[in-house]
Amino acid sequence: MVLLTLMAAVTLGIIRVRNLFAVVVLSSIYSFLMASVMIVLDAVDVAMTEASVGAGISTVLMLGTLYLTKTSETVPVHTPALPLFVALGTGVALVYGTFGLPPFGAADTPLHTHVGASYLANSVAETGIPNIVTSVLASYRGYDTLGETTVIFTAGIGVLLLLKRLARASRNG
Amino acid sequence: MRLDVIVRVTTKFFLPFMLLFALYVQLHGDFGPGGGFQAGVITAATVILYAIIFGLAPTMRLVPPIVVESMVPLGVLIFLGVGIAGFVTGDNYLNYSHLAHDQVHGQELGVMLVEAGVLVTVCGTMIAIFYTFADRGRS
Amino acid sequence: MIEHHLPALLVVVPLVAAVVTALIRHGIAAYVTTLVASWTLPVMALMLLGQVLDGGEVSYALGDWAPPVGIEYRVDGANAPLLVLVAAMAALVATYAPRSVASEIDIGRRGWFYTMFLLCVAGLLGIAITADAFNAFVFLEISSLATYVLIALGRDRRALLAAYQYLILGTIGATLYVVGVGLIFVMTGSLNMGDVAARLAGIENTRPIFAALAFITVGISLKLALFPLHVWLPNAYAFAPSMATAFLASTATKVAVYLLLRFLFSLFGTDFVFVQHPITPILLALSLAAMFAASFVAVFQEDIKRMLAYSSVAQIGYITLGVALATQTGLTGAMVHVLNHALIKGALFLAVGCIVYRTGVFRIDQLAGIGRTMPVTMAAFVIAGLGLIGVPGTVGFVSKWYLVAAALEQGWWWLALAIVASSLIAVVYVGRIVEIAWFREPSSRVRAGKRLPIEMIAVTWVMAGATIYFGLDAEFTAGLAGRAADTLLAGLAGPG
Amino acid sequence: MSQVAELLPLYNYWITIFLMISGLYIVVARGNMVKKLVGLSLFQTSVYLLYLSPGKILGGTPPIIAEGFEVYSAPLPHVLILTAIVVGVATLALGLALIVRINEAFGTIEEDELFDRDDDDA
Repeated sequence: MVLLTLMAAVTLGIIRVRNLFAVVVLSSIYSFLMASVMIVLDAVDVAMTEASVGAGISTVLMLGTLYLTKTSETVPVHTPALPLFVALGTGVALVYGTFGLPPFGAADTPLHTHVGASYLANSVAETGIPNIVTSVLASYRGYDTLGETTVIFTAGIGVLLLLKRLARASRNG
Repeated sequence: MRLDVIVRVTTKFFLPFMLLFALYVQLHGDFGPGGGFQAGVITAATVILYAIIFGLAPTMRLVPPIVVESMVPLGVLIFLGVGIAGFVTGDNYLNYSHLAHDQVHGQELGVMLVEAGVLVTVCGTMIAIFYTFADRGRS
Repeated sequence: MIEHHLPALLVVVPLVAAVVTALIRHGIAAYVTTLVASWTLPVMALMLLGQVLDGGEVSYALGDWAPPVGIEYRVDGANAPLLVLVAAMAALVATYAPRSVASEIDIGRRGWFYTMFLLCVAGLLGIAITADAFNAFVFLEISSLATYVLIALGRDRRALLAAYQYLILGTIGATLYVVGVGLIFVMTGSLNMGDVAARLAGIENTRPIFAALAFITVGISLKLALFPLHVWLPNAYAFAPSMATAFLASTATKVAVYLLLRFLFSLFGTDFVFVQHPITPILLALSLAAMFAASFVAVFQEDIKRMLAYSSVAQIGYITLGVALATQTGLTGAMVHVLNHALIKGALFLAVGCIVYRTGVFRIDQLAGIGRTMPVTMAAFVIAGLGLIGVPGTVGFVSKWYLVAAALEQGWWWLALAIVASSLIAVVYVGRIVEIAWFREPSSRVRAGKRLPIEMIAVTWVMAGATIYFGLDAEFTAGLAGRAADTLLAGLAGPG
Repeated sequence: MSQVAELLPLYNYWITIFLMISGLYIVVARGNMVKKLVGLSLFQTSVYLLYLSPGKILGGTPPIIAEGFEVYSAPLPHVLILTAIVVGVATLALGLALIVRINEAFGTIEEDELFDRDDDDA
């Protein structure tokens, strides 16, 4: 709960601060807090990933970009009315939606009783893997993970295509 | 790149342990948190750390860009290949059950291979992206 | 045995080809791989369509994990025609591509350019074929990321801005979609579309489900460029390389339309979406706005690709109009227009690709007399343009016939009038091109230029010919669309 | 503990929603491209909480089967979010690469300045 409050505070900081370097550092802190919250929520695998990705890779990439571009932001000229409206509209829709959700921490929600239960019950017998996250990730929903690997592949080749110095053709015509 | 000797020595001392930890995360993914993605990121972080401390050029000699860039598709190829192996054993795509003598071992083998594929792609992509960003900044 | 694995192969083949092209890098070798791989796709897609027409739906459990535990691929009347469309477009565009790409992309980037193209194809096929809501998101992102890169590789530096803008909006759209799927997931505990549809029965009228409906609709609408959310589309189409534009314009938004239809009709159910909630008037208003406003803007464009892009926004309006009616005829009209508009826009953008290849000209006022120097290409352009207007004998007429019929079924004669009236705006912007191209003296810009490769003209004419062929013989496409409409209206709520 | 149990559900969602609004606001309102991407990843990250919160069972443990534990939190949301995180960082990398290219081509990464320039050469 303290963590969540801290996260909100950091977010406010990200909105206010105009020095992009500070923004990147703040978002790194944000990721660490997020990872801690995830541990509280029992998502240890996810927390590990968030810490390495959010606080590690993303920060390195952003700092790299700032190094190649510049580090401060100009004052926006537009009035923030429309963006505020869009963002709040989304928020209201979500608030509306979350009121009907099952209570937090309960064990008898569809999430736990339907597909989730069958993973917990069958994983060890069917795959011999006690970490259910791994068995679901790599076997039951292995196809999603194939897609995920392909996404990384796409992004990797994409960045290389955009940034790597590759041979240029001589223009003819 | 005139850094303190201590930093260099400490880094050299730490790097093997980081790689060892990556290996642990990779292989222990069945029992504890971790897996191909996390191990790939850690491995990439090792190389990136080396590049930050010892400079880009020596790192690129140690881990050549062409190797890194080949790793990006290679990992996906491993994953796709494991899937296609399912056809050969007469099952649907991505069914690992008959890769070994019984279902459990087949699944374990399949998951291990698939995680290795993820590791290769993730690691390759992270290092390749780091190289291109760093290289872009040099000139 | 192969027949059984077709659903998986349809996506795996382009993925393997993408990986191979990424490994070999070399432009020509990568191209040959792309060509071979992309021609296997329509063969497989047609075989799947055959299976569906023979024996109903085809279900394929990936990893042999029975859905909803595992991920399921499912081909039925609704997505089989779409798979054929995407696969055929991939093959045709790949055939068209080599020299067009060679003139627009640096030699060192060509190999990987084809990698991106194949990934985009695989992603779109993956969205169309999957029966798993989250898997659809993963493949949506594969195709989107590949699309951003394809757009950014355009010649003009503004291509980078277009790609960035699309990246931001596309990611917002995808994230909203994930929020919606998440709400459904929490309420039902399942991600398989058929399973979700069955489990939604009874808890439809809860707030999270309504919120999920809103999030998913807005999220996908961003991807399919529904009228007020279309801002990314004109720039993206205008600055992307010619072959990428032709492929994206004829497939990407269509696949998004399909995904939306799947959710609205199969998942949430026609009754829940269109009877209990005021979706029809909202969608109708937006569709009409798109048809008129975007067509109107198209008239004043100076860049021929931008003009066609705005026309695409307008045409999407026709599709969503059919969706909004939510009747059998309306949906048939929407589905048949998905197919027909893909043919029309494909032909038009391919023709523009020919013009750009030969003369390097984008601006409409510089195209003076091009009809005399490139008569074969411009003839194809005009034929496809007639389809855009909806002249009898072209595919555009078939689509509008069904849409008008659907409007009259409801007794909404004003809507029928609006459909006809908005077509008249298309007459203006297509007519403007015709006037400039044929009735003005050729300028020096359009006289000079390279010879046009035979494969570019051939593919352009195949597409233009298809707009006539399926216009005269509408049985096949309309039959498929009608079947798709039946499938969608029937819903998925049967046992998994 | 019971106090926490009563307050936490709402609090969780409220913060999630607050994060989402902030992220979206940054994306739409700010002209600086790097900041926009930071906002975008905030927006995406908030969705992770939306998935993970309902997966938690009070008194449960992480979904790694072991002797002595009976109640496990739901594993499926974890898997989905792992995928979502990866997709998020892939998008971020590509977006940053685009920003670097834009900066080289136009000399700025502020949208307001860019669109002024865009009008000039149109």
